[in-house]
Amino acid sequence: MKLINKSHVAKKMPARLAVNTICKGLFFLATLVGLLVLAILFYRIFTQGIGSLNGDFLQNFASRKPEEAGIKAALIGSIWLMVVVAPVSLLLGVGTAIYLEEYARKNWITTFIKVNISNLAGVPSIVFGLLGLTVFVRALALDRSILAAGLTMSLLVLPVIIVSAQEAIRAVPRDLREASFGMGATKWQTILKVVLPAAIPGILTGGILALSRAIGETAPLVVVGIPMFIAFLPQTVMDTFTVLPMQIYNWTSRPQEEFQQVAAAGIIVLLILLIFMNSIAVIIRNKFQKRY
Amino acid sequence: AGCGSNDTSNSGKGNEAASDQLKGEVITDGSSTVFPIMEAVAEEYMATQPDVKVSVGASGTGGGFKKFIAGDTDLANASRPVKEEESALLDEKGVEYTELKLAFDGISIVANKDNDFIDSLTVEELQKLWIDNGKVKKWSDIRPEWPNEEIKFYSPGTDSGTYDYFNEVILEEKPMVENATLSEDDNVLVQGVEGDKNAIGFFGYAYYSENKDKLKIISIDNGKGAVEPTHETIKSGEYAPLSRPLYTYVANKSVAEKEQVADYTQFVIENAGELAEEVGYISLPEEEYQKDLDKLKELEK
Amino acid sequence: MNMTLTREKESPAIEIDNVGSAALTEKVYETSNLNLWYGENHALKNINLDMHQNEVTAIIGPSGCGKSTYIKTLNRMIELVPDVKTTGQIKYRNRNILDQSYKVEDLRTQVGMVFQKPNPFPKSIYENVVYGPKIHGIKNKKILDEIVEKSLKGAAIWDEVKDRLHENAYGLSGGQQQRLCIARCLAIEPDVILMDEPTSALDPISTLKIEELVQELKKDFSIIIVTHNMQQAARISDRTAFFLNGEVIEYSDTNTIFSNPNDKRTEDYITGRFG
Amino acid sequence: MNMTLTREKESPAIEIDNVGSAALTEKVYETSNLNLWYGENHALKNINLDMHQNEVTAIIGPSGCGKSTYIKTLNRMIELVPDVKTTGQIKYRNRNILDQSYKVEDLRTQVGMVFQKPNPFPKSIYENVVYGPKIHGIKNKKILDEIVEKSLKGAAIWDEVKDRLHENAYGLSGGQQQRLCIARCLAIEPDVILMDEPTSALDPISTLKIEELVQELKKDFSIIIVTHNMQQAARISDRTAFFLNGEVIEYSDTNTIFSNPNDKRTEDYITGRFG
Amino acid sequence: MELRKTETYSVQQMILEKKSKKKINMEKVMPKLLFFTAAISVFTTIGIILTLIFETFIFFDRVSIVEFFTEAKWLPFASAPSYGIMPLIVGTLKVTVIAAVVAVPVGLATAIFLSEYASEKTRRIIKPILEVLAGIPTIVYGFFALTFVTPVLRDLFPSLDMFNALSPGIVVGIMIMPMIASLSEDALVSVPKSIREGAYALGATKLETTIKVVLPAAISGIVASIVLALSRAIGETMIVSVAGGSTPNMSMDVTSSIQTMTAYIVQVSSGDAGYGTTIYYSIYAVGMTLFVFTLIMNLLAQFISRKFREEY
Ligand SMILES: Nc1ncnc2c1ncn2[C@@H]1O[C@H](COP(=O)(O)OP(=O)(O)OP(=O)(O)O)[C@@H](O)[C@H]1O
Ligand SMILES: Nc1ncnc2c1ncn2[C@@H]1O[C@H](COP(=O)(O)OP(=O)(O)OP(=O)(O)O)[C@@H](O)[C@H]1O
Ligand SMILES: [Mg+2]
Ligand SMILES: [Mg+2]
Ligand SMILES: O=P([O-])([O-])[O-]
Repeated sequence: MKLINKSHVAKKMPARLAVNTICKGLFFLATLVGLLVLAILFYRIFTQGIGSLNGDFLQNFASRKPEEAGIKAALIGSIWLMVVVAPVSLLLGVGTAIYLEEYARKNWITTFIKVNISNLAGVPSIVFGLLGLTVFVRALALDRSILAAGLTMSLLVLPVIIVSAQEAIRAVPRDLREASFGMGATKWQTILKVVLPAAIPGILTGGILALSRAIGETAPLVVVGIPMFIAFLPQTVMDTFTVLPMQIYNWTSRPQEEFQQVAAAGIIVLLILLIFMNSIAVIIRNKFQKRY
Repeated sequence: AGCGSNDTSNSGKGNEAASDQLKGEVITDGSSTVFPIMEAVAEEYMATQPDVKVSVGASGTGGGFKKFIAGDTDLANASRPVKEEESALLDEKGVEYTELKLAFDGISIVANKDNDFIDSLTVEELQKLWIDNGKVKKWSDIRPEWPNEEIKFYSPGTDSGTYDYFNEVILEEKPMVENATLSEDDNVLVQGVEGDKNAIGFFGYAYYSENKDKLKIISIDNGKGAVEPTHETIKSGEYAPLSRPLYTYVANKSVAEKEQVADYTQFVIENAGELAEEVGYISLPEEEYQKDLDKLKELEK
Repeated sequence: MNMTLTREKESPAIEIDNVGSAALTEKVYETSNLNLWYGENHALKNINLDMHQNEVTAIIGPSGCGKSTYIKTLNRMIELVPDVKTTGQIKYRNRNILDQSYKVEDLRTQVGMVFQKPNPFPKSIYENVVYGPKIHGIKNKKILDEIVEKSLKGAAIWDEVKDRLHENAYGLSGGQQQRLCIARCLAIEPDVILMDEPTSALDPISTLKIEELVQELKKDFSIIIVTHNMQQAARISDRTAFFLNGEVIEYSDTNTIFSNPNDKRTEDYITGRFG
Repeated sequence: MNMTLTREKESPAIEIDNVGSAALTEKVYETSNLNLWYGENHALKNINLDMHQNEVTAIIGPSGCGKSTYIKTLNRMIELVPDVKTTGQIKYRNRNILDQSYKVEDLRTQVGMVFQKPNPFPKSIYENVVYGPKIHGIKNKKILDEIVEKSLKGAAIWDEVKDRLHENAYGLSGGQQQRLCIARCLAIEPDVILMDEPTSALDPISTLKIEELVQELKKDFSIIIVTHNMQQAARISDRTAFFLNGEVIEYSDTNTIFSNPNDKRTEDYITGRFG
Repeated sequence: MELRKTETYSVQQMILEKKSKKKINMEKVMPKLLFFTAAISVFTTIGIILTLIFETFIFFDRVSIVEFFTEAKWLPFASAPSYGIMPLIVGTLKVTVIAAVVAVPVGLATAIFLSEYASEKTRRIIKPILEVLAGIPTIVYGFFALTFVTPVLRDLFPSLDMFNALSPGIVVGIMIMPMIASLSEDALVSVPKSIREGAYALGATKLETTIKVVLPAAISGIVASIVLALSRAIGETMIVSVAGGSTPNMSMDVTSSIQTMTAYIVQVSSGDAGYGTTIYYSIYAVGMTLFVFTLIMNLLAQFISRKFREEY
């Protein structure tokens, strides 16, 4: 009658628990790897850059003299870029995700759009630069403006936002949707009031990753033709500008040792900006996150 | 249409007395080698003309010309003269331009600090070293008394102005040793040579002069005795054949139509030498700048 | 108000509808020749059923017989399942709801639903209840507050939650969650309320309250309830339909079904001999 | 086997344990002075209860009274909720399971559980059943097949699914899913089976089968069942504990509880006067 | 209890009133609007293809497409140039494989640790920190690879060249790891708790529950995150440019200098190649190859993900 030999099971248990403990340790170590790398990176950057980081550094424009070189134009430029990229890419990305998850029928157009998106995610950033140059700078005559660069960057990070928003929307349990429909809510109301709020943590995670990428990218902006040196601040989205990673890239390629330190200081500023952005998103995310 | 025409005698940075305040944009792009010079010039210029917005890009000599051809920029910075294909396209688009020389860059041949046998090389030896012969190269292949160890080659990327120039004057268009390690970034090459005992490499003079303590410089013998690249030997032309000129190309139309471009270009010529020195290059003899100024005068008429 | 209209048409369900008095009450739902397939799976077979106003109609039957499927068809919730095909007619207040021109939102505003598994929104208790009124455009805070109190009281959960209206609904126990879902449904004051085993997660006291509430509600509304609990069906319903393998075996007034069933299978099921 | 040991200690539950015959059967669980908090919420208050081998112990009480909380403590499933604090003791086969040195995996291999909401794995029906045996190291295909058949039959679902064992379990109806979960639990042949309202999603026939099964199983196992259905408790259990607001109001043999309760509140609850 | 007709108001009546007042029909407008946003991604692809295709045609006018795919050497700057893309593809693959070997196990392990083992508090602290890792500009990683990872590796394996595939591969892996960790963690967390409980109750250890129940249930999200991350590895430019050298070759050796497709594009587009030269057009052909390359990879991943997806 008994198909399971209990003593056998009991004998195996210590080994299984040991494996579990070992794996837990391994998983923990893996997590530490990321943190360790981050710590090393930060340590190296801070020890190198902290000396150059002062009020003047934030106040000054770039200069040929390392001691006078500052980050102002690039910092303000990066912020301007985010002002364009964040709303454009989030609106387009979340909109697309909603369409695909909630409205799209199962047909070849939908399949095509999906394949297309995951493929776009793999297209190297430099190719987006070529696109931005052709379409936004030239065809739409936006010139080398913040808008042109911002739109280029938005397209670049779009797939990341779409894919993670799709996953987040898909993870919202079906019975929540049913409850809403059962109240006579329309599809759009259900999406807006039930699905999106429940999916926000996932959407924001994707959003953070995407914007983090946008703020650290150099290659497409080089191709679009964003200048590396600028000593004035943009006034509108139609003005030209430069961004932090370009300025940093420029400094790292200088022969003078002092510029390496200036570059490190620039990286610190970029990291602070990044951490600031992430913190905002994390706060929002933690506020919304629930486990079903 | 020129504005600065009354003031051309003014040299140096004190342009502010020259004319009334100008407005508008000056867009320059191109070589990343030239970028530090152009950045310095723009920095100084904007101190005197705060309402002129000068932007300096660094999308490479080729990229710079591409934009120049498309009419996006007023000045195209280049670490080599314009190529045939490019000038054909410029003609096609009806873009007339003027070539201006800015400074010299001396290409420095360096070895690892621990290399105690190499001091100088002749041009022939350089060729023997760098031109591919299908075999693994050892130091003893060059001079028998040198160690029997494999040489590690470090070179700027094939698409840089520095490589191009080296290719022209040393390799004479023959293929470079196949196992050479190439990198786009001269700082990266410095790291490479510094960390590799059997390394030999070349890159811009500024990268050597900033890292003198980490590298060993090799003098070049072009038939007149070994010459070490120094500020003086490059400027005088004594360090040959490895010093190359850096350029900027200005669109004639921009000079004629935009006051601020004309003014800026003049400022470039007047200050390039001094500012180039500051960022690690070597200025041209004075008469070269004078020639450029005259060319510019012609345009403004 | 549509009574005369309703009567004009001979109900196709009349054959198995042997409740004499039923003809006097207005019909809310008239299902005729309804068939439903999940892909290849023929889940509902030629269903003919009429539901009457101000009555409680119970649907009983063994697991997997199609009870949930049928009740979900009554507010077209079934459309959410991909690959579902239906034929036949369901008339609600004399209009065929299976007709695509019938707006489901209108239908569902009239026909509320309470589900088998509690499914509160991951929001506060308060937000859960006002969800319906809000999406239908009611914004007045005072009215909303009133609706919340009334609905929660109606679902017999007011006392337990009145001090924590703004806490998350997921902190409630299963039974509390289900009662909240009932309150949420009551908040839009529907015409018909569909309930799919609404008390299956409730304790007897809450169940009793809900049962009482159902009795209360039928004065104004019509209620269709799926239940696995035959005592419940016997206690609260006016009519009972017995489903088996996607078919309606017997539909009759509750007394008849439980005391004097027509069909052998119904009798077997009710007396527990069956399966 | 530990009977003597068990007896050595005065059961703290004895005060409300007035079943004379109980002392003769071996105790499986002895709960003494158990308190449990969800954060600040004192959900279980000084619980003292003994459960006996080869008996069915029913836990009844109104929604939110702590039934699920208590039964989840018996296999330490409660640990999955963050911020839970316990004091007191629960001895299973004479070892305190609340002691952190007690490996939960060992405990749960002995103590199976069936949940309130069906929770099959998103795998095939077959894979659901063999999951437990497989992780416990049984790899022989023939034995696994046997286990699947036996368990599914035991859960009264074999006939419905025997032809689609390799289809996804999510295609089953709610009731079928729950029976599958019972089968999954039976597959590891536990010593004790905890059931948290296992039949709340089942139709009467399946319920009956499960009830019969429970009667069958208690010959070999000990069963603790939470139910909202007092008839069920009365039908199948040997002892019944009545919970209210996190306290055990009365624990006694089932006959006594239902025919002659000690406590006024128990009587009120059972007669439906209460709440 | 009188629920329906209150003296003061009737909810249904209010609903009717509100409905008649509605101006725009969101239900009609939104799907169209959203379809339009979805179409933008398609336009982007079309735009990219159009941007690439003309120049690619010019390139293949000058260099035979057969040579492009069969020639074993990529020497565009030689006096007798040779355009065989294989060495660039090999370089790209080497870096991607190394990155995957680093990032997939570490990223997944991190995701599992955070979602299954770590306390809520730990999770909330560590996840954002990892996300910072994903945002560090790649140029910073490039120098990190060159000035830290390479020297460390060279201490371990003295035969390692200054520029090699190993060091940038590892660092690209580090860069994409947070992406896998963060997105996979989201996928794991969204697996319903009740499913985990089912496994725990059978005496399964956390590990067994995770590997046999939770991971399979979350597989589609996990595969999506890996594909996204690997696509990024393929497209990564700066790290490989700085630390990988720029010597295209076909050898499988990871200790010597390489060039990837992206690094080549950067080299030319930020370099000195004349506009209008064959070299100039070659970047479009390489870009096109890269595009097709990622397309194939994605189709493959979609197939895998669909095959293993478990619905819940
Ligand atoms: N989404 C679906 N896809 C395919 N088949 C389904 C689906 N939902 C239900 N079914 C099948 O349709 C039949 C009727 O299911 P239904 O859920 O209506 O049963 P039920 O009477 O409500 O049972 P229970 O009392 O267990 O809830 C069952 O055989 C079931 O397997
Ligand atoms: N995860 C939790 N966090 C905080 N409080 C909880 C949690 N789970 C349950 N509670 C609270 O603990 C009390 C007991 O809940 P429990 O789920 O044990 O009730 P129950 O008797 O099983 O009710 P039901 O019959 O409705 O399932 C309730 O007041 C409930 O709100
Ligand atoms: Mg059902
Ligand atoms: Mg419970
Ligand atoms: O940027 P370069 O053209 O000088 O290499």
